[in-house]
Amino acid sequence: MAKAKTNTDDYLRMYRQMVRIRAFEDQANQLYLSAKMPGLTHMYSGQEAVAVGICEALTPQDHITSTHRGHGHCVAKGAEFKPMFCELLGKAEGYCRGKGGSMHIADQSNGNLGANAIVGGSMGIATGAALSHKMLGDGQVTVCFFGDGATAQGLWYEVMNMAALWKLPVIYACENNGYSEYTRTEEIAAGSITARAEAFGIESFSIDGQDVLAVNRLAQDLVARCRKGEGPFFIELKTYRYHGHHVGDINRDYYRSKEEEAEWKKSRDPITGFGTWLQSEGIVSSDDLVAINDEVRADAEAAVKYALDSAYPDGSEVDMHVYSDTEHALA
Amino acid sequence: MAKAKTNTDDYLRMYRQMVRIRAFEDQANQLYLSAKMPGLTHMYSGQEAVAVGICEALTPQDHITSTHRGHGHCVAKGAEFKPMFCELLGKAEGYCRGKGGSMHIADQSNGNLGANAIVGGSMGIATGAALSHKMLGDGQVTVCFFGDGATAQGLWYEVMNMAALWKLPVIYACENNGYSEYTRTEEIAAGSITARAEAFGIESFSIDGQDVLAVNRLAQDLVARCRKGEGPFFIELKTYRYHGHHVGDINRDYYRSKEEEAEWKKSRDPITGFGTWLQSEGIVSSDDLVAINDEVRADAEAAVKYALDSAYPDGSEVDMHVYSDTEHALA
Amino acid sequence: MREITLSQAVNEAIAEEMRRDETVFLMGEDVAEAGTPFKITSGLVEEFGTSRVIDTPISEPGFVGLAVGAAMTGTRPLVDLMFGDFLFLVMDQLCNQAAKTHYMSGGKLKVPMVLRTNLGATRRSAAQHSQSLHALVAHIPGLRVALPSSAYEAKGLLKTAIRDDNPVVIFEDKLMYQDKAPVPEEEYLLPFGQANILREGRDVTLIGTSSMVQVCLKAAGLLEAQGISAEVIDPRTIVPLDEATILDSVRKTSRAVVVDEGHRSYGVTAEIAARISEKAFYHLDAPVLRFGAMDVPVPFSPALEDLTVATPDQVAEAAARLCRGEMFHAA
Amino acid sequence: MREITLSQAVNEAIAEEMRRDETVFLMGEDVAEAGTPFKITSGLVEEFGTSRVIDTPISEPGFVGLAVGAAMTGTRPLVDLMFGDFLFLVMDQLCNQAAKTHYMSGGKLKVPMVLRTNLGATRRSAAQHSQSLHALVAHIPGLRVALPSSAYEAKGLLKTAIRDDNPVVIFEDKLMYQDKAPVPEEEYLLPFGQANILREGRDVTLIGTSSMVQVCLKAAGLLEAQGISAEVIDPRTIVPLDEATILDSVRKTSRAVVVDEGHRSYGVTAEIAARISEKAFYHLDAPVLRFGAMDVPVPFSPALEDLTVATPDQVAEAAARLCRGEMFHAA
Ligand SMILES: Cc1ncc(C[n+]2csc(CCOP(=O)(O)OP(=O)(O)O)c2C)c(N)n1
Ligand SMILES: Cc1ncc(C[n+]2csc(CCOP(=O)(O)OP(=O)(O)O)c2C)c(N)n1
Ligand SMILES: [Mg+2]
Ligand SMILES: [Mg+2]
Repeated sequence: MAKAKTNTDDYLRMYRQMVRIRAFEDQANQLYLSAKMPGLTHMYSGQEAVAVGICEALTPQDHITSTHRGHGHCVAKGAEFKPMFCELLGKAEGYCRGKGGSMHIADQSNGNLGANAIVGGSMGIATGAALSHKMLGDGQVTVCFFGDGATAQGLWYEVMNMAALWKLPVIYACENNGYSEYTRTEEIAAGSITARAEAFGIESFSIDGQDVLAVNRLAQDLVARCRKGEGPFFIELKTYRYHGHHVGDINRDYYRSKEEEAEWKKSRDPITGFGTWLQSEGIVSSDDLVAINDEVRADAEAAVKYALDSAYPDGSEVDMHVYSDTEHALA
Repeated sequence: MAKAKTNTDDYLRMYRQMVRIRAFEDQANQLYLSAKMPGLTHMYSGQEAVAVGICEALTPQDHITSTHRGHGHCVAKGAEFKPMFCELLGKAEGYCRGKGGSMHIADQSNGNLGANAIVGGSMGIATGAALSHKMLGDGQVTVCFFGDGATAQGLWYEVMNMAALWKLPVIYACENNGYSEYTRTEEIAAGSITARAEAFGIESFSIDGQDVLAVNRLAQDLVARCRKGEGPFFIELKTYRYHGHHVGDINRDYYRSKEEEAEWKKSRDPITGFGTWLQSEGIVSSDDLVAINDEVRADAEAAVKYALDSAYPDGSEVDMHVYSDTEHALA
Repeated sequence: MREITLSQAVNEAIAEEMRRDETVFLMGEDVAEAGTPFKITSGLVEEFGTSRVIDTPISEPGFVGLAVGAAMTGTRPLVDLMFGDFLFLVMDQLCNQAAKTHYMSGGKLKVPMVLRTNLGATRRSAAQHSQSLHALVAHIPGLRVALPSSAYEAKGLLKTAIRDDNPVVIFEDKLMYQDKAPVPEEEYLLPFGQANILREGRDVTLIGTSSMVQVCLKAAGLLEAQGISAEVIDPRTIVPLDEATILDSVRKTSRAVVVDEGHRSYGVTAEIAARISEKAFYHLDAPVLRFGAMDVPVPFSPALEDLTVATPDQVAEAAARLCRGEMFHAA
Repeated sequence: MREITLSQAVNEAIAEEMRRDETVFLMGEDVAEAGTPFKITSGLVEEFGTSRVIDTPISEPGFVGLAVGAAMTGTRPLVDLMFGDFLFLVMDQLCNQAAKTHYMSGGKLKVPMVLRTNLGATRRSAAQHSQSLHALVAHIPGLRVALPSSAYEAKGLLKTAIRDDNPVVIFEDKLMYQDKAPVPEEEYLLPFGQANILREGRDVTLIGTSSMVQVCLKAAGLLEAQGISAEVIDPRTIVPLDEATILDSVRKTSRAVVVDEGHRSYGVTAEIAARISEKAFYHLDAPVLRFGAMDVPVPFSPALEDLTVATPDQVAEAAARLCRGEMFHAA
């Protein structure tokens, strides 16, 4: 079995990565509220332990696929703030030269095959990446992130069947945050989600997605087993999104109560929880944590400023990258 | 609980319906072999107990959806030979005026919503019919027939989820004949098929599809329960197709052995089996059975002759029935 | 006359039709309490209850399939497809099943269903939430395709669609949901296959669909300032297409520009331009020009996205050149 | 030169490319031992093994999704889609994912995959196994679309497709699988975007795609007998489209007929005719005429089906009328 991360450096990196996601989202939300961001975006805040716990079990070469709620995965897989904010603002220095935006942010350099604006749309891509890696024999693992709502897409069952038949090194990570858009999961998901994966002979787990150590421990284990050819696996991670479905979803009383939101934030916040544990174990002091927070927030602010000041792509880029061997498709 | 069919009339009708399917298919095969039939067709022979056992539990108003291997369902649901053969030959007196052919044969008058040439393509239709009936409150039940291969279509999982959430009066009947085209089921289906339905909270059954009484007993029970709002249900019916995947699939040694085929025909034929039982119970004599067989075969032959002699649709029909309120779409 | 938004007009159309005919029902993602993300169906669940205003899981192929089956069996489903881009997910159920059932059954089965969805870019929603895919469904016989261009049109065309006995796909311009227009209090219907002449003119015919009708009207205003008299035609439905009105106009003006928001190549403008070029050949003084969305995936960056859709200036300039007799593409 | 069938030519192309590049692999339903129902891939699994010639479950959206992900991560999938009609099932993965990934990622990710499928009616396979759906994918930027018209073309274009770094959809005419043509033993590739002039002529240009190239050649023969000299052009790829060759020809002949087997309305002929009408406007002596499949679902009955596709007689007659200067559609 792979060794779970246990040393101070590892702990602090996980803590910092969770803080980085939270800081990124807070800035993104501000950009929206101050009308500086084009379009809409979906906040990952509250779910940090999932992305970080899992991505910390991966190498930069391992692949992930992400979702419409994808900033957390992107940060956790190693992306930097500046090109991320540039992407959100449609700037030329964005990871996708501004062509993708929040819903399509990808970071090839760190193995992030991209967010996806089709719910469930990346399930085939992740499974295909796993097929590639199995063929190439490079031992790489792919993690497919998706939400509870995405389990309603038939594509998932098709690709699970193939992943199971062919023993592909893929981990399906379902972030069950209790809602898909404005609807509670119980209203749109019959039976049991883990049983659905198990029915294909896939070993399945359901864990607390707010506990970064538990997530990381399981992920380390399953990644190692995938590398040995024991995949695929399924993990349901119980978590919660703090914001609305998207940044514009402000009045949400009609589908969930303020009390429920407050309770999750108070008692089950992944960052506070891990911070408290780190202190109680004597690994860091409260000052250390404050320093990390301050530093990360300053970074995020600087990156936002940089992105706001940076240039839009030139109009001539509009027909570039339609075909990979053709500079200007319409020239 | 609904009463299973137990009187002599019922038994004889079931026997006759199975014989009718077999006779229909033998004629269809002959038509193909003698190059009198346009296109291809998929023989139902061997699976008769499934269609008959289930359809005998339904009223003419109850709906079914069928598959590319659909002649058996059509006969079992009450269709007549002449318009069926006319349809297979593309004649104007066919159930669909020759426009559908074998793969789209439908018989609205007996509640058959049609065969389907997209594997799994009717799963949504059947579930939607059940939704209609639930809304209309007419107590009708819908049975969705499909093969083992069709369980690989994601659509099934999507509609099972909705059927389960909304308690729809639909029965999913999977005819597991061990093969999809030229591939064994084990090679393309991971895990357990019944577990897949159960994962959605759907009560599931796996039974011998060669035993028409067993099939009918279960179907009677589940239909009655559907009418009371206890649906949906799933049944896996273990069966076997005697012919190739389609009439042209003659050399099939490379995917299944002659011995296997012979063994099923010898030991597990649904018609022989039921005939033997009827005799052993003293319900009919062997002469009675021969008489039924002869009569049905004569009917089938006469219907083929009728269909061969009957007229093709007039060319002017080509653009009729594109839109329901427009006589000639291209006029 | 009172003015209401396109979104209110659609809401009224649905409510009126659901009151008139109790077999009409609405289904889609978050159509009930949430009233869709665009808040179009708000209030309907309160009036008609959850059995006729049905929230579905995120299973587009599944619930469109259900709609097909429901439509075949006595109810009239109105399906909400949240973004036109999700059409790609439902093409099989729409084009292989709904579109062909009436024909394949020789006129015996009908599929009176409506798929309401949208089109239109420049909302900063990137490549998977900005497409205008109406050309795809227009290519498939058996479907009707309506493209309302204002609140007034949206209400009248949707009511007609709901009463139509064929599958209809209706595309609203999502940028126009908050745009107001005069809409009578009294009930009205708008016929399919009858183009609307929004503005009469002598020198050039501008044919615009959906979002591009306003572009054409604005272009006509710009042209008027240059002393050019433009006729503006909105086909309202592209299947059926009112060829006669378009040809009459072009025979009068001798010049035409076709403007549509689908991709330029292999799209709607090609069909309309080809028909004009063929059937008004001897009346044309100049080539028929076309504007569609640029043949690139829709980019996120505002700096790029705005370049991909035709503007009033571009249309006016092209029309003016036609009228000035400037040679286009002369060898 | 030796003559081989189209099916053999495709087989050779695949084998050669798989030998040349070990990252190329084949997947689809029954592509291994069975060699597909059309027996096109026979022998490949024996040479390359089951890890590179992969039988899939009947999960079209699923395995196309896998191909997208595999293509993004270092392998080059060649997907066999048994019937072109099943494109409707895979549109999301093909058009929302494969087609847009390169663009959305700002050029960072590539999707070098090929989808091989077919088109063509008159095989008595009815409405769901007879469609020619290439216009749909041609409308979506980011895809390339090839339409081979003979064994020679099929081999050369498929080899080019496999080496292309973009997603390519290649449609074979299923009626032509057994047709022989001279094919060199030596390796060759055919470039994309370069039309083939099959026959030079002075009076009229016949532009035919795929199955319709033979129809145009036969029509040219009929025309020759009447003293009319027809030029025949096969665009080979409709994306990219070699507009220059087509326009040069029409500028020379002053007349054009476009023939394609997709449905007539909103299809391929519209685009080509519209471009000719616009860009060769001042050279045209007569309207550009178009032949496509009739705008009806493909009927099963031979008596009807044969009416739906253009014949050499019809094309020749139309072309002759153009040349005789008969007024078409004159008001
Ligand atoms: C195919 C498709 N259907 C619908 C949508 C609209 N949509 C975007 S996010 C979402 C909810 C997804 O829920 P879940 O998978 O639980 O993810 P979460 O938003 O909770 O992270 C929906 C319906 C979409 N983008 N794609
Ligand atoms: C969507 C789709 N994919 C592939 C096919 C080709 N095809 C026709 S029947 C068949 C096998 C179906 O197997 P199964 O569901 O087990 O039914 P059976 O033929 O055994 O009755 C296949 C692959 C098809 N018609 N539709
Ligand atoms: Mg969720
Ligand atoms: Mg089977």
